[in-house]
Amino acid sequence: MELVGTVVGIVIKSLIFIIGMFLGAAYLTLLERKFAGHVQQRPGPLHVGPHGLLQPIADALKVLTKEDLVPNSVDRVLFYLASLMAFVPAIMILAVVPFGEPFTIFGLEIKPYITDLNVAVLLALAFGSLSIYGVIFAGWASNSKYPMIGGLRKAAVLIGYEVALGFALVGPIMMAGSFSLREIVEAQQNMWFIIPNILAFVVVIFSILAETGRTPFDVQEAEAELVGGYITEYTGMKFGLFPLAEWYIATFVLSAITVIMFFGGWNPPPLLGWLPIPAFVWFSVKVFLLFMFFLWVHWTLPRYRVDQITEIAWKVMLPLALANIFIVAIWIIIFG
Amino acid sequence: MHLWIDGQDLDQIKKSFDSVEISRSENFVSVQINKEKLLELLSFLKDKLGYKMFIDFFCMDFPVQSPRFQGVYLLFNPEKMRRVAVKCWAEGDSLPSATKLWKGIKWAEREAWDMFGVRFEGHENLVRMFMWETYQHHPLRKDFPLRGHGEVYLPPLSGEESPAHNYSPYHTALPTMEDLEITQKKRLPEKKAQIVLNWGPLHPGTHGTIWFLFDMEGEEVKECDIILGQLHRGVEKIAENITYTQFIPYTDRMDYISALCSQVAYVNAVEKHLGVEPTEKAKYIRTMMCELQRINSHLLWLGTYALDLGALTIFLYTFREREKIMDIIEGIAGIRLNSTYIRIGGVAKDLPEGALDVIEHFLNDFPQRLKEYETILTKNRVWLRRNVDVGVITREDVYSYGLTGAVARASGVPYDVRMFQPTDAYGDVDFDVPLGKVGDSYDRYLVRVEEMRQSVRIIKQCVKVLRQMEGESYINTEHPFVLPTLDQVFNSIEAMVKDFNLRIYGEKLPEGEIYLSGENPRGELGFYINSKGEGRPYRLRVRSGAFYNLQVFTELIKGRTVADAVVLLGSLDPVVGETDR
Amino acid sequence: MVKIKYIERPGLTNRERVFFTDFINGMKITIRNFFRKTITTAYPFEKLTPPKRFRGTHGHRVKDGREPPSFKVLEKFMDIKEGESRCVACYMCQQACPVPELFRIEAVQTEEGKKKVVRFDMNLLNCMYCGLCTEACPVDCLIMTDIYETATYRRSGGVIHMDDMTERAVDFDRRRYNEPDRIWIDDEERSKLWGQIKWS
Amino acid sequence: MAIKHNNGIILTTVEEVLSWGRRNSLWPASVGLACCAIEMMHTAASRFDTDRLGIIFRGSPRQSDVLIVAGTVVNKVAPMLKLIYDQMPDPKWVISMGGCSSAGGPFPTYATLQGVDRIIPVDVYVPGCPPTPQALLWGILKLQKKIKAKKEGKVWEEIPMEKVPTASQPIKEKSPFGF
Repeated sequence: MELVGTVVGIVIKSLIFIIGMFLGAAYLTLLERKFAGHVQQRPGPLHVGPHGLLQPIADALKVLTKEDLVPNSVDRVLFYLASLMAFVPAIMILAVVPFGEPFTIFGLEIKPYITDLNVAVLLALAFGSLSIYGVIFAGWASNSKYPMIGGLRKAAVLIGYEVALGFALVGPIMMAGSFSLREIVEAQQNMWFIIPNILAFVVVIFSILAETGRTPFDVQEAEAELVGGYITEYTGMKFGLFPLAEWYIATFVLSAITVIMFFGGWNPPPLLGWLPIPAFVWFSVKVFLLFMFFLWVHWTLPRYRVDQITEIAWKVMLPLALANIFIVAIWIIIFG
Repeated sequence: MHLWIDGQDLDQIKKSFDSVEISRSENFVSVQINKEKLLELLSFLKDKLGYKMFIDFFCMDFPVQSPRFQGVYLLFNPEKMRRVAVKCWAEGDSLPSATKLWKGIKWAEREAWDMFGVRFEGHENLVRMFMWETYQHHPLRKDFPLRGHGEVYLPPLSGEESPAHNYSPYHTALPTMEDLEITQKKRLPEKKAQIVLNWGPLHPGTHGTIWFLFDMEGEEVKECDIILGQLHRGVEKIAENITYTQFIPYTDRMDYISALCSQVAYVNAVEKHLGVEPTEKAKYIRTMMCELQRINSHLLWLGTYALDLGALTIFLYTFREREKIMDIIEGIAGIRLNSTYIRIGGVAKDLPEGALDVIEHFLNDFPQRLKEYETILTKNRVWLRRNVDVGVITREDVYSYGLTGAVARASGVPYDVRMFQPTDAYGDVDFDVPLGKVGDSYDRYLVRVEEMRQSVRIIKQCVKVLRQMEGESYINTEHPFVLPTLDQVFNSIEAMVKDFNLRIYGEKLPEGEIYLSGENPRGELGFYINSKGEGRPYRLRVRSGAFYNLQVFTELIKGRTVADAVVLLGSLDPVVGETDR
Repeated sequence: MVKIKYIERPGLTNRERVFFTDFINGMKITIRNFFRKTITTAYPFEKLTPPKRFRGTHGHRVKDGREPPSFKVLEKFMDIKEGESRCVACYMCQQACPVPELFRIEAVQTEEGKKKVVRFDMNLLNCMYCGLCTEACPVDCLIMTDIYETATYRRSGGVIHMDDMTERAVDFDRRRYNEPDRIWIDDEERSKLWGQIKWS
Repeated sequence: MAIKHNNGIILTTVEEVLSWGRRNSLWPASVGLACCAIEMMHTAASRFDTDRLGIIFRGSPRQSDVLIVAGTVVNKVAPMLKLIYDQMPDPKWVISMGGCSSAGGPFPTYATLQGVDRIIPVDVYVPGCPPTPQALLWGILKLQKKIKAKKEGKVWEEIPMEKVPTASQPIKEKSPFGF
């Protein structure tokens, strides 16, 4: 009986998460277009629905009913697999992200996360690096020159920044003493982990920019050089999945992990502890601000060349991450 | 300021070459020689007399004479600031190729082969410059009809039988994809590296329809060639069938980003040959509008350059400033982009009320906006990493490729047409000419931004002078070959008769030829007009700055990656309407 | 006077490299623009009125008493009633146009020996909107109005005829004939982009 | 889509919603050839913002529904433009912007294609050289009216010739659901 309860609970929660993520990603596109518009002194989507609120629905309807054009010289299996390989891992990371502390409603004790793995960080990193395959398959399967170059470029960048991201996350794990995200958040009751790990925070910011393909590491979809990067040959919903997965869901999820690692998950900021705001709201406010920061960077800076990006990954980011581990070790010895 | 070769050099040429004819006129000094001694004379001019900068090479068709085609070389002496033209008849429709003396002549000779059918011995890869390889005819010959031979039946697909009175379902032959593949194969005869990447004509990265062929090893480009002609509309062929006033709108459509500067350059050439002196107010209006258009053109360059490098917001900020300048031009001329505003003898309409206040408002607000772009870009480390030491152009390259404009000035060559040949009011305003030291993309960026500031300075002085010239006439209609204004036509029969004659028979330019150029934002835009005395030019050659600046791209891209191709193309700033004419 | 000026190349000092001051300055500007008012004219709901000199679609001015003196001289050979187009079929506009085949002008001789313009078509898809024809018309009949909304579903929609040109010019004269020749009308749409301008 | 015959008699509400979706998120393939491309960029820039109407300029023809042919279509580019049109997925429309692409414009020469509708079916012709951004936006609204009236199923004779307005007044009624 108890097994049935947990299964039903998990199914409902995962359904809420996936549908929420789909709708959320759609409205994140609207948020980005509105933000980009106002940064450029223009209003962004305005006439489709009140203040453009129906714009994502119109985009989704159009993209779904587009003709599903598959060029004949394409490796059909890999072509279909690529968009799923890029999309599914991004959503799977949600399984381990705790959105708030457990609370009870009419006697039912609800935990606002699907599972509390004790190796949550490893799982998140693993799913993150799975999306590299989606990128390479897309580049290879499209059987044309531009996607091939775009795919290989993105793969080179991703590998460089996966390593740097992995080492950068070691700092907070050492301080919290466990891999589970929930325990990391609980370990940050009194002091957030950003204070000792400032170097790791910089490395994580740059790695997320590279992972999700945001300027200044926006290599895969550099319109100017490669027409559409590896998504040149995709049409309809297969095309829709790529930016949805990469620019919006991955950015949202990775900024959620950064908030958990460095900004103390759902703990209120040190001075505003007394405000009666529930944990879930604190967490979403922090994730929202970090997401806006990524948008802000995306719409301002020019773009590096590919070899400069990989050079920064291996020559700057990796040493910074290792230095950060060294600093955190000293911090732990001094402050225990 | 006498600009052409003077007596002292001519005597040296006469001494060392006996069979040479020299024809001197006020606007054009040419040395004619036969085909055998041509290369000898050219290398003599280049090494001994210091005429080492290549300006232009083109052909002319005289169907009545026996050696039908005549090649004209234009050279420039950077120290003495003198020009010379060398003419040579092409016996047997062929000329010796001068690519060993100047690398810039390669494309000019390809264009001469494409348009006239003149062969060049010793040219490394003589292919058609604009038309596709399997095209049978040579269009710029006098016996080729303007519309071509309409032999293909191409009805409209929208089902209307005859939509307009000037519609004919017959059309000239269109190329097929096989023709274009042959054109591409001919360009890179043997494939050296791994793959040949078509940075295709309809590509968001190229500014307009330029077709790049990269022979690439991984991401590194080993060999590159550029196919132009995707916007070749045959403007020079049109020029031979319409009068001088009717050609003014076509000069806008060539370099459509700096329309007014092209009109001013063309009209100055016609006026100098006709002997018309525009009124004082017209001169200042022209200089002011030219400088406004220069800021407009540099803003578009900055916007698309930053867009190609990823800074999307700069593109929209520069377009907000461009909207302001286009509002001014729309208010003064009537249309935002291709404003046919300059006329022979002055300008089409007077400045409307409130124009000078609006321009002053723009001038007070613009430098602050320029500082905004600079803070985002100039000291940005990503911008520095992408621009410093990318595509370094040496002074020798400038001379041998014939580079002009900001590209030449960024490498330290002080070549500015406004300096040594000031037309309109450039002689009376003072401004600086910015020069770079290293000659890489970063220098070209800084030179163009500095040029925008200098243009603001020039416009300020023009506005101050124009404030006092409130009621003066804006066009000098006393001259017999200048069109009268509408009020004069309404009120006097003689003006109406003069207007009818000039519209029907065109302005009768005196016999002879002239080459005069203006400083366009994209380099020196020169007009060579050879007139036989009727109302239509016999041959009108447009020396396009962007055409020769783009040629150095194939040299700079060797050994760099595709991502740098974007930076180099952006810093050379070509406009396809002008390169393809 | 023209002087040569060598430009200096600003680099990035180490202090700025460590504290990311170049990124921060750049992003300060973008966020400042975020809070500025938008400069957009929401086209179908707010339209920007073009200046009086705007070169839009062509129109035929009618015989309504405001004609120039040259029309009185030429009117004797024509039979133009009040409110009809002033065109005297002198073909000067076709002569002045760089693309003459876009005009189709036919005039016929009536019984009492007067000339009457039967047909005046212009194919605006071949037109360059350069305005040379409006400067060539001796009786100020062919003008360019300020109407720009001329998109059509068919290619024959690009050809305009004498009757709708006359109607267009009558409406244009009614709206803007005695408007001063200003650079533009200073309405709310212009001030969105330009802000307040000091008119002298 | 201008020449297919009328398919359905009773238009279900799903067709209505789909056509609303397609109308309000038209993604043009940015094929900028000549001067009209500059005016197209100005239409997409801050002052006459096309993002308000849900229009993003996509790089590759695979992901776009409208092909705005902006500029002179030269004979040499004609087969490539036909290729671009064929690469676009199916519910696609074509706006021929400017005189050059509609009928060869002021270039009746040996090298210019006299009208892009000789190689690809065109839905809306926008005269002008170059048409101002507001004229292009009027052309886009006309295309949206065409999609909304589901006339793409009808043969072109049944589309009534709307008279060109003699004055341009701002539209007052503003539906909350877009165009």
